[in-house]
Amino acid sequence: MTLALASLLLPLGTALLMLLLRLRSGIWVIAASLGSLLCAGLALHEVIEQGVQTLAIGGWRTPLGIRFELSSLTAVLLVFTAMTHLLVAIYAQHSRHSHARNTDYWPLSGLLHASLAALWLSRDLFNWYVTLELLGLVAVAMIILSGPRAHAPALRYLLLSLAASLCYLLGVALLYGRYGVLDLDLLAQASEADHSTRMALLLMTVGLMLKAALWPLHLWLPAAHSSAPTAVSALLSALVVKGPLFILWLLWSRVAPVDMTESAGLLFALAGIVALLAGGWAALRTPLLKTLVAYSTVAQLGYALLALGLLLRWQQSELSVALWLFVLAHGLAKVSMFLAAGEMQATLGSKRVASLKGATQTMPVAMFAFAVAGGSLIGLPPSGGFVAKWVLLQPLLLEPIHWPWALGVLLGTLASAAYVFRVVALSFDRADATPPDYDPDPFAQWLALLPAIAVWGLALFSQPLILWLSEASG
Amino acid sequence: MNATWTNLLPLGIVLSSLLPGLLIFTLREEQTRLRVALNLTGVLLKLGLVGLMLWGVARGLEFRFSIPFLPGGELVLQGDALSLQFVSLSTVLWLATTIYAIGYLEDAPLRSRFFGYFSLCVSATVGLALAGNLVTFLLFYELLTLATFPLVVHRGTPQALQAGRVYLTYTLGGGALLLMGVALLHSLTGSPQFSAGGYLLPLLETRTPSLILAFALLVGGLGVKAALLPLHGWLPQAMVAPAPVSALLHAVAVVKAGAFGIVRVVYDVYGVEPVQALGLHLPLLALAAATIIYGSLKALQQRELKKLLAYSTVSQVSYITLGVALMGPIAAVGALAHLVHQGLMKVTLFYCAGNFAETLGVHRIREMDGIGQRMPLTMTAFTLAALGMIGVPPTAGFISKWYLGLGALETGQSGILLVLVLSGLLNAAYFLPLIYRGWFATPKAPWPAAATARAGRPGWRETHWMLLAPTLFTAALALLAGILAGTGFSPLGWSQLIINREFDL
Amino acid sequence: MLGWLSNAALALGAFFFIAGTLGLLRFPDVYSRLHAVTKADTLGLGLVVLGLCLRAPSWRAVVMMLLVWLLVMASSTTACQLLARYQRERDQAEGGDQDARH
Amino acid sequence: MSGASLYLGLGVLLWLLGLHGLLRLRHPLRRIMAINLMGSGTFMVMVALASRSGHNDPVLQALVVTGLVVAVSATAFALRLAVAHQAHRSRQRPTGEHEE
Amino acid sequence: MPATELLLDITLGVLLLILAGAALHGTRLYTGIISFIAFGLLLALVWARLGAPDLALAEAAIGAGLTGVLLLSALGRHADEPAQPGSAVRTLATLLLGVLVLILLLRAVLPLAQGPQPLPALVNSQLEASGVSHPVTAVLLNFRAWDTLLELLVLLLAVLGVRQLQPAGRPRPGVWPLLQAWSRILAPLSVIIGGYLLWRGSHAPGGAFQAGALLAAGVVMLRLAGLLPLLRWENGLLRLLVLVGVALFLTVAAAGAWFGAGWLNYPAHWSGALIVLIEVAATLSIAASLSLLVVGERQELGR
Repeated sequence: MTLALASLLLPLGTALLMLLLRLRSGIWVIAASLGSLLCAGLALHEVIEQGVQTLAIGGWRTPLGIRFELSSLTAVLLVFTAMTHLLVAIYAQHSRHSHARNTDYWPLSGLLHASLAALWLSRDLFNWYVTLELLGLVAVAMIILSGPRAHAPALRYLLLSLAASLCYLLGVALLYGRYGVLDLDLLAQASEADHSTRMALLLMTVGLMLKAALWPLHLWLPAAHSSAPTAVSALLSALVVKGPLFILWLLWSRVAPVDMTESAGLLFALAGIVALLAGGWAALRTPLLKTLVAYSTVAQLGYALLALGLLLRWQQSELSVALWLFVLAHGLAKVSMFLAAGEMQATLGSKRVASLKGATQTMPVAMFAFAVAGGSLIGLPPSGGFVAKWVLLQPLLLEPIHWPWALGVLLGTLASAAYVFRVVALSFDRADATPPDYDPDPFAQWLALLPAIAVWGLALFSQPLILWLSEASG
Repeated sequence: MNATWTNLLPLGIVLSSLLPGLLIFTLREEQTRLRVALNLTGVLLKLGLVGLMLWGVARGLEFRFSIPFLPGGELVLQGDALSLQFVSLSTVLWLATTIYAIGYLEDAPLRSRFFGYFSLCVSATVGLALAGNLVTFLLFYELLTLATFPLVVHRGTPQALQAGRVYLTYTLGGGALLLMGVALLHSLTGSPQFSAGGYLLPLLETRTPSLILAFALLVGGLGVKAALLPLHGWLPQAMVAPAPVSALLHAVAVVKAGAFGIVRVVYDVYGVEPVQALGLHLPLLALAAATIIYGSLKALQQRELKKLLAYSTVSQVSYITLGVALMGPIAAVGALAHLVHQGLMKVTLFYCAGNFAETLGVHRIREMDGIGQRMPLTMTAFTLAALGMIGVPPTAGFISKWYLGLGALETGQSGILLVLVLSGLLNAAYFLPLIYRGWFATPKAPWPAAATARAGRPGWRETHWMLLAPTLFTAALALLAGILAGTGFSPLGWSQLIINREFDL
Repeated sequence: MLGWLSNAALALGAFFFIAGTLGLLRFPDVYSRLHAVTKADTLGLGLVVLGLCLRAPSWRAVVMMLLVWLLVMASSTTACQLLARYQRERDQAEGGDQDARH
Repeated sequence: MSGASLYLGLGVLLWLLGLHGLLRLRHPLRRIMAINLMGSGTFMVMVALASRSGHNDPVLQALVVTGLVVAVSATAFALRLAVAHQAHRSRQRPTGEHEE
Repeated sequence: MPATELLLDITLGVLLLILAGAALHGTRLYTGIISFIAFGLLLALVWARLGAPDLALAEAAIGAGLTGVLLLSALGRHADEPAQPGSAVRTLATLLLGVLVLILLLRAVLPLAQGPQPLPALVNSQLEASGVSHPVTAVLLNFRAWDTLLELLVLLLAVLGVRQLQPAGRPRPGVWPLLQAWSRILAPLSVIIGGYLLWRGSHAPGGAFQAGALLAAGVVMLRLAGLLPLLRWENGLLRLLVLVGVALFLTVAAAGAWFGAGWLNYPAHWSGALIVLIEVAATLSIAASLSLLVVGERQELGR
């Protein structure tokens, strides 16, 4: 557990140090995320050896104090967060187009990393409220880094995020009023299906779905993520929207009484299917490149929602492996897609998708990264998205009565194929290729390609990954 | 996985074209010599490795390479008789087409990208052929789609993009269906090794609805690439691609991948008895027959040479599905032999079409009058291949149609015999006028003697040697495959070996 | 006796508060309203504090309440002064020059 | 005991009033005030729960103190953001008409 | 329940609702903000009524005071927008939906009046081990210290967020000597009361947040009176002030983890002193952060 704490403290300490000494170079954050990655890796190794570890903070046991729990899933998430931060920090430091270099991006990204780690580790409802608030504020502070034009979407995002946190807090208050404890496992033992618990869970779910931009409450995401600087939108899409999803999953799979989960599961699954189609349709029609990538986030979260819904509906906990495989594969693919999109947008000088004509000639590596990441979003083998969809499909296809859900997954695949190949096909158009106004930055493009290659080959590494993710579903 | 050479050979065959391909991507446009060298080393290396594997299999060695991939389904590359036939076909034709492509794209732009994706395509095809289980087959099937798309849209013109989009909708849709089918079977039995009699027999009674749906999904997914009737729309439109692409990919690699997949599914996944028990072979038979007739009829109405050849491919490939669906051993031999013969003949026809277009700018059939005087050698190759397609002895086409006919009689499907005869007549109806135009019609205007840079006098210097040599080479191969059909190492002999093992005769 | 006296003081204080609020609502312009509120509320508070001191349990509480009363009185007078001054400045700006001279 | 349930009801009503205000109103300042009302409503529910059984529940009070500080820092940030947004918009369109 | 207390509660409740309604839906924005400030003060009264003195202090200083100043300064920048045309059908629909949700929520909330409450007893039993005698401070700075650390981070983040906005300078109004004189009296007073509140926190209602808010109010007062010089962000002291709270808390926690008994686990006989130390640092950084949030200029927040 001390390694996991170190993985949390390193970025936090560096951020405070950078603020105090007014340091502006990214080397510190790169070093901190590297250190944090190492600690997280060792923590994962430790968890595999000795199993789940818990820590009562300050020595006070659960009903009174706050409890940290390090399961193999949490360790994998810590590693994933550190890796993404490392990659995006290197991009922000070395890419010519990232105007996040001499701004407050560095301390903010350190704080984001620390609050995410705090969220993964904590198992206390109110503590989650504070970490959710931290995430919301950091995200807004980073969005407005790109100047005054990002103020309007940032303000809307902040207001909705605050309202969502208060919905969540009211739910926590109801649960505390009903059971008198705030810890997840104590609640799990004590929870029964009465009206107060149902209302509390409903309120918390509405709050969390709004913060995770899950389908019905996702309208703030495209404007916010596309107006943010490239490095920031990569972090937001890959990580920040996943925090509330983690809490939603833990809440429903552990605390919610059984007969409540059936109906909730059905609603989640239906919302997931609609998210896939609505997100795909919106991504297909938007003229702006970054908005397209943002809508694809909404669509891909539909897969995770579908997995969560079916997991709750049939009480089959191995579906949680599919849920977390989707989250990891989508995170890696989205980082690469946003970095590639940002590079192309900055070099070709226009926000529109139409400006990508002939991009395979003018910016071959960035376009290749976009296409490979898109391939994982569609779920083409041997990518991570494919393994996640494969693990999701297995229980679906076993009994004939579940086949309509498989049809939903098929439609989702075709929808995501539509908007990915809309861009890829356009980029092969050599008729009037948009010439880049100044020479593209090769290093940034290769950097964007790195996570895409990682997610493309994820299937070859899926055996141990599925093992680690499945342990945590208990 | 003990790393003996028998394990690494299949991987070596796939990598022998993958690694040069990735290297070619990084080359600048003007490094032609290095690119040609990389290409040729890749081709010759693969040829050598395939030869080695052929020698090994003949000596009874077992070639199997596998790494963990999915829970219950590893990534398996295995060299058995059926896969070797398809691998050797695609390797030989890749050699011919590489030389043809180098000649064809002498000073065209973006050649590094072209040859990079070209080698990726071949690696995918070879991987698909060597696939040891359904999951690996699915992996290479999808990679083939991704690798061929950039080649279809290589020219970057609006028509090419439109054709590319149509191509993608069909093939990605097919890929998704295949994925569903493979996932369905995997959920029932996992993905075991392809085995001679198939591994679904025990599930026959308990899981009939799932098996029927899985078969429909698999055939639907594979049917897109095998250009079965409702799913063939992409093939004629993909003719907008450069000639080498249409030659190797749309006559051999992509289309055969679909047909090869159907052969694998029927023989090595389901096995003959379960397919007959479930009565799935009848709709397949009807579909194949309908496609044959439809393809030939549409070919009759075409005015452009490449569109005509495309529709003839649609109908010819369905011969293979027809042979498989007849469920008889002789028909199966005919089908497998046709898989190779059709490849050789069709690639020759596409080379000739490419030569006509590249040298004299002839695209439409009306412009082919008297082309025989200007390009006699290409025209002879064209005639040989066309006669083969019609099924005139002693060409390879006749051999496979003959076996298919015998197979139809053997299984009592006399209606199919009628279909074969009718399609033979239709083939004659649309190929013979071309041959007549080429040799006997008088050209409207005298052929420009030294019009283009590639020009030359009729005979050996009628066009660039790199365009002429592959054409003649494949035409000769088609003829030899017909004449030497009886020998052991001919495509027919090899098919006989496979089917004996399959039906354990 | 003390109890009756503190109740009377509290009632009187409440009366002054109500008077102040009535003044606030009824008077026409800012200055008179300010005048009403400040005067009445300060007196009202003084009486309430007196009433509470009579009931107070310990001398410490009495001293605390007197300090509070002192602070509130000082702050309300200053606030009234500032508001009146601010209002005069605005009137001068709007009223042009005729009444700016005197 | 009925005092606590009165405030519980009042807290929920305030929370709902704030939520309704946030969804219906367009002016940023009013929306920020609406969110503060939601916060106050939630805190009222929590404090009412804290004061249910005679002696007060220190844990809940501590939570509300934390919640209050979080609320005020978020509100301050939202207000400064609204002011900066308004200043930017009026700089862009000096004629000062607001189409929002 | 004696009738007078019920009467008081009902009047407070009705007043709160009226003020809230006026704040949101009042015609003029200015009256809205004034009624919102009144709402904050009344809320402080309600917290006192519900037996939460810590909260009453915090609400009065933070909720009504600082937020009120922020709202008024924001009002200066916003032109008063035309009232929204509300269509009858929409209001009716929202009313209906609102009533439905209200009934659902009430059915969920009201039975909670008698829910189980194991924690207060647990807090009292562990109180003397926590190093402070006032239960709320014990929970805040020992039992759930991790929440407080994260909450200080939230405050720091708000300051960082405002830093990115590059707030325009505030037009200098004519500063009256009266205002300066009065703020010269009030400022030391707020320091004294702030210090008293801080010291009192360990055994009675009070503590870092309330003291910090009061100090911030004093700083705001001085700044508006123009007496306080601009402390630039480049100046190390200002940055130190803003960061000292979180930094000290973190070092104590980390030291506990590596040398002492565990993460955020104060050594037994040191916990009282450590808590006071952390409280002082927290008060300073809260005061600095809140004043920067309320009246921070571009130079102070700096780029």
